[in-house]
Amino acid sequence: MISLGLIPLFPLLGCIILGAIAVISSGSKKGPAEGFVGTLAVLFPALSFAGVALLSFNMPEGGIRETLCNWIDIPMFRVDIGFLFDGLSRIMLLFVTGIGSLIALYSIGYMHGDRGFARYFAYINLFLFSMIVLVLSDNLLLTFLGWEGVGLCSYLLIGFWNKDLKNCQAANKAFIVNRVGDIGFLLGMLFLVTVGGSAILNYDVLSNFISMVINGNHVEIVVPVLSVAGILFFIGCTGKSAQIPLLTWLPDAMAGPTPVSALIHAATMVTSGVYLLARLGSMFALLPVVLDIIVVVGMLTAFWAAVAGLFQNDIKKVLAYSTISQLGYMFMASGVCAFDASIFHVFTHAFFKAALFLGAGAVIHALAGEQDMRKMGGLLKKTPVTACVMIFAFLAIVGFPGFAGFWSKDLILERLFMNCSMFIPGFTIFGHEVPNIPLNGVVYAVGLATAVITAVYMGRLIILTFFGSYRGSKESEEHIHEAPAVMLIPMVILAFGAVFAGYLWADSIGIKFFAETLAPVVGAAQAYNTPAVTAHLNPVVFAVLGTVAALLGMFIAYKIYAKARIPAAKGSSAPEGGKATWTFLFDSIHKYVGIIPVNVLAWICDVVVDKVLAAAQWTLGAIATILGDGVASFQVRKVRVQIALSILGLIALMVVVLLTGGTL
Amino acid sequence: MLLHLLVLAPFVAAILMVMTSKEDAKSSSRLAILMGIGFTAMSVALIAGGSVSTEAIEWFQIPGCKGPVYYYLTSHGLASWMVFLSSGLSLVALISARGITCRSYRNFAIGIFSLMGAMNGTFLAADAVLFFFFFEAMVIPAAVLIAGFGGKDRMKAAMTFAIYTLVGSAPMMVALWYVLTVADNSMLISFAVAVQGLPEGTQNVLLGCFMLAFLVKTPIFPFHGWQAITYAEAPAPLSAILTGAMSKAGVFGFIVWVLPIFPLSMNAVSGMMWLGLFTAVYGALMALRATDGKKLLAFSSMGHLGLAVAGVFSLSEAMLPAVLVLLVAHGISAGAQFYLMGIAERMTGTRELDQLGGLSSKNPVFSTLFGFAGVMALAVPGTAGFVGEFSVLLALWDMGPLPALVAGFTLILSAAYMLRFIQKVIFGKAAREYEEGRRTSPLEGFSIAVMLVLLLVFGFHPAFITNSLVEPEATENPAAAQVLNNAALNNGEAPMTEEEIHQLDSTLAAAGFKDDERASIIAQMKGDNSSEAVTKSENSVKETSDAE
Amino acid sequence: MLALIYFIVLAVIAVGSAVCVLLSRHPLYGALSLVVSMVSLAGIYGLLGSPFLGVVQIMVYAGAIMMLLTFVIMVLNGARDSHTPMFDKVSLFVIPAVIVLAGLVGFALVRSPIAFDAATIRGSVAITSKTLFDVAQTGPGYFVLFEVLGVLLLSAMGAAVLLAKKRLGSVDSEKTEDKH
Amino acid sequence: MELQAIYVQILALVIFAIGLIVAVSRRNVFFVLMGVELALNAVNLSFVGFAKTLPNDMSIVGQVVPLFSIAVAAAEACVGLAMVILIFRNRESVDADTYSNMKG
Repeated sequence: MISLGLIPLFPLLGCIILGAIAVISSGSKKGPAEGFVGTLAVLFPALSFAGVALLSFNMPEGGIRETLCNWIDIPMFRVDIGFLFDGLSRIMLLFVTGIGSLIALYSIGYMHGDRGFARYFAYINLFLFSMIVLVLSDNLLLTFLGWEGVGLCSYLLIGFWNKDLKNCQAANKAFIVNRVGDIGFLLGMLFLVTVGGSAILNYDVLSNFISMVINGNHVEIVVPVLSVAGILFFIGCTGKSAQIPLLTWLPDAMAGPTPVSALIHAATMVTSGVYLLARLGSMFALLPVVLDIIVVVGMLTAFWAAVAGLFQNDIKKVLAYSTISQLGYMFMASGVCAFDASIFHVFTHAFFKAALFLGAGAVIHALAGEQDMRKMGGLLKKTPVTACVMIFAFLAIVGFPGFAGFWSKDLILERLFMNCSMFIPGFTIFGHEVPNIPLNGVVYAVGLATAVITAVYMGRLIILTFFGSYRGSKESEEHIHEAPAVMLIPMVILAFGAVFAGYLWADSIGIKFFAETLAPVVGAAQAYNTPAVTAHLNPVVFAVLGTVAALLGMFIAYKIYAKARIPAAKGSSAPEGGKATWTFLFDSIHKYVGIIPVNVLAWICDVVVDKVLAAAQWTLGAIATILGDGVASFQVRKVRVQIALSILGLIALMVVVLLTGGTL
Repeated sequence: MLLHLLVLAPFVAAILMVMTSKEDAKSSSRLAILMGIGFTAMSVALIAGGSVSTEAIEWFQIPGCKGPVYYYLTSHGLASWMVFLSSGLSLVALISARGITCRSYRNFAIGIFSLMGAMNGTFLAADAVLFFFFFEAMVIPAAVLIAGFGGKDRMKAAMTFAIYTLVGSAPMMVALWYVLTVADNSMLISFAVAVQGLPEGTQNVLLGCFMLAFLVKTPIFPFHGWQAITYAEAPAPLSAILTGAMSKAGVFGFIVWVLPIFPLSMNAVSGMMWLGLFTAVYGALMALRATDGKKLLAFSSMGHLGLAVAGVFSLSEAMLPAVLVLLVAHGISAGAQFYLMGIAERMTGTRELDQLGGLSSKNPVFSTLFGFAGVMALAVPGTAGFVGEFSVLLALWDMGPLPALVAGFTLILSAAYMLRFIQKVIFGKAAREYEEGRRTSPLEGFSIAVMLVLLLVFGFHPAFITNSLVEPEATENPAAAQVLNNAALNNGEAPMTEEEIHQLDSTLAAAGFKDDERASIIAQMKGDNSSEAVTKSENSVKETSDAE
Repeated sequence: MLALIYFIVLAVIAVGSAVCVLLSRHPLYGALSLVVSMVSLAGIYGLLGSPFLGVVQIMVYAGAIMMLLTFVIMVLNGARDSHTPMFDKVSLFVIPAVIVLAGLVGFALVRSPIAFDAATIRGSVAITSKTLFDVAQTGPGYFVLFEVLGVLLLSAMGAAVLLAKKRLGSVDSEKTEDKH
Repeated sequence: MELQAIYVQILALVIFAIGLIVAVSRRNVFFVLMGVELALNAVNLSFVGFAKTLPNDMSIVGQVVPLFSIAVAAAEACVGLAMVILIFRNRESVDADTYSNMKG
């Protein structure tokens, strides 16, 4: 059995070696040999994946725990560096390292000829290290290390092409917005520490603590503090997983290389919020208020982002909003304590969204950097493999029966209806007693509507990109080519995943492998919350409704976009008018709530307070100088006169001494 | 012996440098760097060796005071790390200065060595007058170096710096003198005992005088007027030392001299904490608007040190390790950033952020270091900065969620300005054409890389730092036990004379007793009517020593 | 009685030659008068019972210092000063002021009860040197002071050589400009 | 009539006064120096005079201190004359009133 410490160690080694290569080769004209660097870059994630796979097959029931060493040890606070490998981290690790390796492979083709080839892979390896630490750690503080680490790598990779300041600004935005969330995470940890000392940051201790609370009927006592902690953790999750209100960074993050968008901003990093909720599931299960907030936020995010996805012209932006929307689904599921369903959706989403992004990357690659969908079209014949991959992934994301997305999304919608216990409290109006109005139907309906919109905007993407006729310039048409094999292989593998990943938990045909894996971790939390709808409903009803929604959306997309004349692309691919208002709604909120007040404060400090202080200081100085000048003017030019004057002073002193008899 | 060497040998080194050739910068720099390495090695040995003290040597007698002034050095975890910072940063400064001031390297090295000696003295002095002596002595070489090697406005900067800091500590001198006339001698304990005996109004005035000196040195809002211009105009290696080691003298003073001596009211404590937090926010906001790279770093330092001061006055149990880690982390990372900014200035000839940019494509090695250092300053987990800031947050949490929230806010702001800084300096395209100056030399790059790696090491294993604060149990020490027995025998007899008490005190100190323990033992020995005051002082001393 | 007579004689010579210093026009004459005054003061030291001090006074003051002074006066040819008046407005103010001051101090002195002590020690060479150098008896204070003085004299000599060697930079350049 | 301690002090006072007058009222820098020396001598005399009013070991102090003061005076004269030479070379004048470089 290999040590758990090895799994993050491999990418870390890779990062160090590749970083060293990048720095050493930076002086030379040609750059390092791409074959060598590429091999190293794929080797380390692949080794790590192999390690995870090996561990997965031999995992004992309760998981593997391993404490490496002590990390921080100060009075009142002690945290170890330790790893926990259980059902949840197993699944996360498998797809993180697996997809990570695939995307590293894909990147060899995508980044071919880039000056920062080695640097790019150093970052990718660093990212994988952080992500592995995030999901493998056995305590919150170490998770936080990974949490900020992935944020840092995201920053580095968004701003990878740093000659363009726009990319840098997008990167800065991503990091700062994430920082806001991270502070929530940090303060959440502090709240937890007040409840149970630093040991409670360990996940095992935490869940023991929670079960102790439940068994001892102390729930009412701890819930207020835990609720605050829960909300703070949730703020952290909204930052990392791009939920309302901290979602503005994700669309901008598309400035990075496309494989990065696939790996970090679709498949892995952004789902760490969902992971954290599942990890802390036992705690969240106690906090109905927080759960309701999560549902509402997830619902609003899913719907808002789906609509925003309709308005985008940039192929990557569509996928970005789609990601936000799908993350909204996952949060909704978490909000009704369906943590296994949310992780399942994370899992399937990772496949189909990564496939979509890589496909988009291949398209962009084929079109020499063109990202505006209005200038594409008819690529089905020119790049058939890419098109097939994307169409499979498309079917998966809209929830076409049998594809991966169908199983997971269906499960989430079902759980939403069954478990959502939100209600409007009963009230009295005109003497009538109105009973509690349950809201599970509303939540379910919004989820379903979002599924329809998802099918519409994804259908639009596929139609605009692959069908119709090519709308770009003539000379660019001749250069269109299929991607090299090194890029196609990962795409095809991911497309397989997009089709078949759902069969790990196909409720309708009785496969529950996924649920069983997760049960030891999140089972207790899910059992704590009783379903709102106790009547038994046939799951087939939900499946049919979901299928109808998908088909309806695809039909609408076909009706609108297949025949419509596409407006000629003018300049920027950004949406305009009302579409822009909707898209940049949260950007403007951030601007008025965050950026402008801080700038005004900074202005006050700089221009008012500091100048006033400086003036005060210089006034004091000036007074001293003036006084000094005044005294200096007593100084007569002739030395002798001065001595004469001092003799006079002596006389005066003498007289005083004599008059007082020396007793003064 | 090590203590004497660390304090006095830098001055000897400065004299040695006087004898080297003025023109031949190469050979004199080699000598200087070798000596710098020696001092750094000694400071590491000091950390490894744990707490030690020298014999208390009578130095001189101030007329009107009861006891003499001692030349008495002692090291504890906090002090030895500060000494490490001052020696290590001086070493890097000596290395880095080869590129910046080759004109009269010798004079620069003389200044750096005397500054290092004064700083080491400040951190190691166990006698109040000795401490004050070195505290003031630090200013002079620094001001001379600024005036000699600074930027365009160097004379103004040097004057502002010297006058501001000297005026700031002038009240402290008066207070010191006043306490000396009351106290038995100039040691910490007798100070504490003496101050406890004074009426409350006097105590407050004295406290204010002490505070002012440290507030100016740190600097804390509103006494930061000297800082931006000084750090900006000083040569970059010196700025690094100023922020990395010298400004720590302020925080050090709060911990070692203010907290044990003065019984602080709750209002004063929370007031200072909020002042520190306000400084943290203020520094961050000012850094957001700064247009000069070095000024940005100056305000960033101010913010971090504000956070450290807030941490000190949280008076939490975790305060001392938290603040120590924060100080060490900030010392190294801010130092590295100043050096890097100095290199950027050397290469491009400007430090205006709008005029910089595009270095990442022109000079990748430099930019890698620069970006790395920036990331370190962001307090990303895994770096020492994170451990420091997180534990300070933890300490602040003792005072309630609001201070921690404000501290968290400063973390967000620090991310904002630091990213802007990185972007402006190394990303994008060069804002203007310029003749490229000397690039990073391998030795420079290596030394800065070592600093950054140190930050990582401390980030993953902060026990290197925090363990130095854990003292071995005093009673296990046989020598100490014997002293205690002797003292117990002596107890029934006539009250001890001042000399005897002093002897006892230094023996106890040598045996590894902490200040408050010594104070209480001596109070027992005296058996006079001041015992009540002593117990009071014990309580106030306790907070700090507990944290130790 | 005899002592008083000697004292009066010496005092008159000392004061008289001091007045000569005040009134002489040429510094060389002033210097010679000063030597006379110092020698007579040396006599008074001897009269008071400090013969060693008197001898040192003659050797160092009247000998070395005044020799140096006269030498410099002759080298610089200080007689060139003849056109500036001996006294001016300041002098008219200073002389009465100093006299008043001296009067006041003298008034205070006269009222103070001081008298010679019979048990006083004669400051012979043996006693003085014992005081200075017998560290075991009188402690290291005088000895250290003595050594410090030696260093002081040495450094004064060095400083004098350095000073007398070079010109003032600024004035120098002014002058060279004038010449051109 | 015996020699009284006060006579010595009066003599010292008179010589001091004359020295002061010489130092301040004469403009020739050599006279200034000589006046200072005269005043110093007077102070030495005063020292010895007072020493003789003390008994035993205490009296020796007053006889040793003038020794040091003479030595210091020698150093002072040495440096002072060097400065006079330096200034004279630059100013071509021994008039103390023309020396006003140091005026701020």
